[in-house]
Amino acid sequence: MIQSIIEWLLSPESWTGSSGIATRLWEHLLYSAIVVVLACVIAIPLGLYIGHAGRANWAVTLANSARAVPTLGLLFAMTLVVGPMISSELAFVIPSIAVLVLLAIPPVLSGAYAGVASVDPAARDAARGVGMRPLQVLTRVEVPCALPLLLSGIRAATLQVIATATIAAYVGLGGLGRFLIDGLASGDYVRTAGGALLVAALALTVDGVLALVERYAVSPGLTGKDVGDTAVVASTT
Amino acid sequence: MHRTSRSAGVLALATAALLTLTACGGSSDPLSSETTDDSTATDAATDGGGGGEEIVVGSANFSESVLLANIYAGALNNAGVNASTNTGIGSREIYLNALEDGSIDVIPEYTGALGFFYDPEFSETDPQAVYDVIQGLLPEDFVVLDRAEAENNDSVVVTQETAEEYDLAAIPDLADVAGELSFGAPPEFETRPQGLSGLQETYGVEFASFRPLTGQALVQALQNGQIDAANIFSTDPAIVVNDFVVLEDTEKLFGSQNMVPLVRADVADTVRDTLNAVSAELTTEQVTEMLRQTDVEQRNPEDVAAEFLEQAGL
Amino acid sequence: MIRFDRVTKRFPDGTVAVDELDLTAPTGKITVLVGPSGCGKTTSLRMVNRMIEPTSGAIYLDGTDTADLKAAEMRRGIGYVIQHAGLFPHRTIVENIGAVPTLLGWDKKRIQERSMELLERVGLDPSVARRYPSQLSGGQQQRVGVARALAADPPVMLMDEPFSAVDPVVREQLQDEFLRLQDELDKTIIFVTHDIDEAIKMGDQVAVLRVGGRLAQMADPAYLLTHPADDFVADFVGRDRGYRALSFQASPRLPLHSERTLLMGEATDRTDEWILVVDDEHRPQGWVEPSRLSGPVTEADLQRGGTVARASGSLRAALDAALSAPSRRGVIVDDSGELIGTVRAHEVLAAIEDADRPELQDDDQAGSPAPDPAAEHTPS
Amino acid sequence: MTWIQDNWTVIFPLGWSHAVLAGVPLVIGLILAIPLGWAARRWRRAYPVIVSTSGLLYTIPSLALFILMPLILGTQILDPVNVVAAMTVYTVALLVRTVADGLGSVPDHVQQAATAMGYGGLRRFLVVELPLAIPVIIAGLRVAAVSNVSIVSVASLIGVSQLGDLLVDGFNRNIPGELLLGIAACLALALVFDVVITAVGRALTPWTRTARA
Repeated sequence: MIQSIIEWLLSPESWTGSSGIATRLWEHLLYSAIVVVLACVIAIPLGLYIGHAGRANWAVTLANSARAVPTLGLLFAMTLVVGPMISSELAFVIPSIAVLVLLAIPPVLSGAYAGVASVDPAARDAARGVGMRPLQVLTRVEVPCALPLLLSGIRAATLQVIATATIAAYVGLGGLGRFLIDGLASGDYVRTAGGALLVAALALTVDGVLALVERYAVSPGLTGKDVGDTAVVASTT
Repeated sequence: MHRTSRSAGVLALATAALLTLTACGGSSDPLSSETTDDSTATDAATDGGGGGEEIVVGSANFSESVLLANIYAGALNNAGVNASTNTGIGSREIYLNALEDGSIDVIPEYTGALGFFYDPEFSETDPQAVYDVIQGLLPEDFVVLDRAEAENNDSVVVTQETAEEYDLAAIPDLADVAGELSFGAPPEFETRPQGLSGLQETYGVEFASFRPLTGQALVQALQNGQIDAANIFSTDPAIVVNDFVVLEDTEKLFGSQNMVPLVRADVADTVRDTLNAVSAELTTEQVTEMLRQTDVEQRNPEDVAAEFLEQAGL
Repeated sequence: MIRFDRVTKRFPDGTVAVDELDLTAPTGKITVLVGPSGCGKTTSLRMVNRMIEPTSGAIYLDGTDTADLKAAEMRRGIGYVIQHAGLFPHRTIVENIGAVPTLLGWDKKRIQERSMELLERVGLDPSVARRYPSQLSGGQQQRVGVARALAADPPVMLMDEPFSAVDPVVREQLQDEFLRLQDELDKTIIFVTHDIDEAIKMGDQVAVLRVGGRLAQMADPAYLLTHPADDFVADFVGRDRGYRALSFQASPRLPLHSERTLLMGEATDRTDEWILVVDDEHRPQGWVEPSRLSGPVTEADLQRGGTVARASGSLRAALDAALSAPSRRGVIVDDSGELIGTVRAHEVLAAIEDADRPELQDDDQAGSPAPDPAAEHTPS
Repeated sequence: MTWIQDNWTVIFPLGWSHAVLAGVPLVIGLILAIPLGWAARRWRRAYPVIVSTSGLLYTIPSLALFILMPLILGTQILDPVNVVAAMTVYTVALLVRTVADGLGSVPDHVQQAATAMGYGGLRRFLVVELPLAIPVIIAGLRVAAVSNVSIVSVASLIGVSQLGDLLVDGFNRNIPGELLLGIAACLALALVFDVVITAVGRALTPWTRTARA
């Protein structure tokens, strides 16, 4: 079994072609990137606003309880409802992307919210006191200080999206999930296991890259010596 | 850095092993009770009764298979054999494994499909010949009972508009135009011998792209034009409802697909008489009508099966 | 000069934090706002740089109504120091100090030079420049906070309990250093504290506020201690105020007695009396009891319990020197620390009795709003 | 919607299976996570290793884990044990970090006081540290419960029956009512789990209530 998986992973034929690993990997990465970017575009401003203004906390609660909605059900519902409205190839992509965005919003939102809310009130007060305008307070003090929590929220969301995008293959999305779903349908466990390994490897790689980004983006003044605290799981959010 | 990652790996393995062990041991109790509860619950609709080993009837993940499983189980229960269903298991590749390992005892099958499954070179098309040949192909512990007259074949369908646009009536008509068309089917169609490769070898039909889809997504995609042709079962009421055109399988690529109960040899004697009686009653028209009731009228497959059995006196 | 003109702040929930406050903080002086929690002192301070907008009334900054200024730009011209320093945790110490100059668009080199200059000015080692706030102690952070407020050399500073989050020893150091700094800088400062001792120490004038944001009394510290306007102020100023008021009364010419001294390392034959030990420059080192001495005086023999008062210091210091000395003879030194003589407690008390108490001002009736001494003294 | 009227009672047997498949792993996962979390606190170097390993387990797609479990465990492919084992892996992955952080949240002075009073290692852990870590652990358990209820529905794709069947069947037969019922039942179940866990947590930590009152 393990040997066949390695053979499958190493064989050039599995990598090439429109349903080869290279294409699937690229699709997976592309979809995940689109999803995370969309989720960030929606959730970061919202989270920053909620954390900054200390208002509309219910939105965070709402987003968090939305995590209980079964992804599979949401995926099916979205496909049945949204699918017929779109006549192009996008009909396979948009419902899945939409569901994954919904999935990615809660961690990013709570990350952004908790990040801003955790900014030392004295620092925020001082920022106004030295004469920063509201936008300057946000961009020069609140966002940089919120960065550790915000980025860990984004990392958690990214991991979740990469892992969950596989299920979307059931409703026709491309990506590495195809190996799982198609492997399952045709009883080809080698493809399934190989696909799972690829997904995990992709998740780890992306997480590693994000960890590097975090290291460069976050001021050492905030991380201090707590280097061990950089690996983040969804549970923190 | 190096050392940390290696020890992390070792620890991951150890953790996984530990989990695995405890998960097995620790959970056996609640689960066995869960299984019983589940099956009695599914039985509740049919008048379960009779003693002996419980027979589990499995099904694939499409409506007709679920319906047939309910008919089989209902008939067995009516005949005093304790039977339950485990429906929606998945594709043939999966449920045959389940039959093999004893998770299920009976599964509704199709003659030609079994032939193709066990012999990629399988070439019989005549219903009786197919039935006869597969007897010899099956693994030792599997037995097929009598085949029904009812048949549900794989089919290639297109929308009315596509049929008109390209002047399509039979699969060979696709040969020249398939290069411009996309094709949708359940994922396993891509690798099955009578799937994409069969279409190409038998008819020289090679589609521009393949889109793996199941269930409603497949029907919807064809309807909305995201795919141009689809592999849908010939008994699927969606064909009638949506006015799809079934392209004639002139070369009998999909062979004969009579409905047939595939059972484990160890339960064959218990279920033979009852299920043979069911197969004797099943016609394609009846199955199509029952599927219309479950999929279009959204009736419960259990109820539809019970009605059929009552009418048939089973 | 900062002038509050009938300033009221009513919060949305109906509580009145500041009620019709009239108050002037004179140029170049430290005006302390002190009072129990809920007296509106911080609210009053924060209304100056419009961190909080007044509900009614106006605050004038050198004659200009602050409501007419753009809040953010105005704040850049007002130094602001708060309790927990409020340093930006993601910026280095120099970047923190350079915050306002950066906002003002100074060029980088100038910001850098100015920041380093201030770092030294507030008593920090230049090596901390590249560190982050979390790597500094509370006291150090507070110094950075002061440096940041001074960076653009604003004429006005607002200080909100700047030293209350550090331990007493460090607090005293910071207070002393800040007073020294203020001597050079002559900023116009409003200083908020809940600690009456700090108020008395730091303030050129002290405004005592009562709960509900009403001014109870405004006076210079000595006057406040000797003439509390009412029970509330008296109670707030607290016990020992008679004794503490002595801090503000310079010693008159006290009858000094010459003291027999012993140099370090010398031996003596006398056995009965305490002897003062001095160093080569005649600076007092401590007392010794000759009966316990078995040879030349060493460090270990010294009894260091007594305090030392300057001749130019306060009566309080002189009295304390007398009370704390084991010989009961208070050691008095000149400004360079050289011994000039000793004084006895009863002699200090006699001097106190002869001295004048600060005079009661005519219009200062208990319970009525305090007059504005600053308005009389400072032409604006 | 007539489908719901005619068939809504199916949610009970399916919901019960769902609850078992999601709930049993919570219990096993917690039992496993406590010693692991303790180890992560006890040995400083173990913390990053344990935490990143559990993070790594969480990146395995649920579907893949379900499919591959029979190969790892040697179980039958339709055996619910596969799902329970896979869900246990996720639960542990989520809870180890929570337990470690929860134990870390116990104030130093409390631990020192306990040690000074003569509580030994294991006893101190069971009597002092673990109870004080309960609020944090409960919070983690709530996240794990919600996540489990959602993930378990995927098991329908491998033929293990629970509320996810309603999703798959509703989708395949185009019965929006059935799909909706499945989603609603999952949400309701998640809510039940949340309420139960919160109640248990509250019962176990009476001191937090008096503190708040």
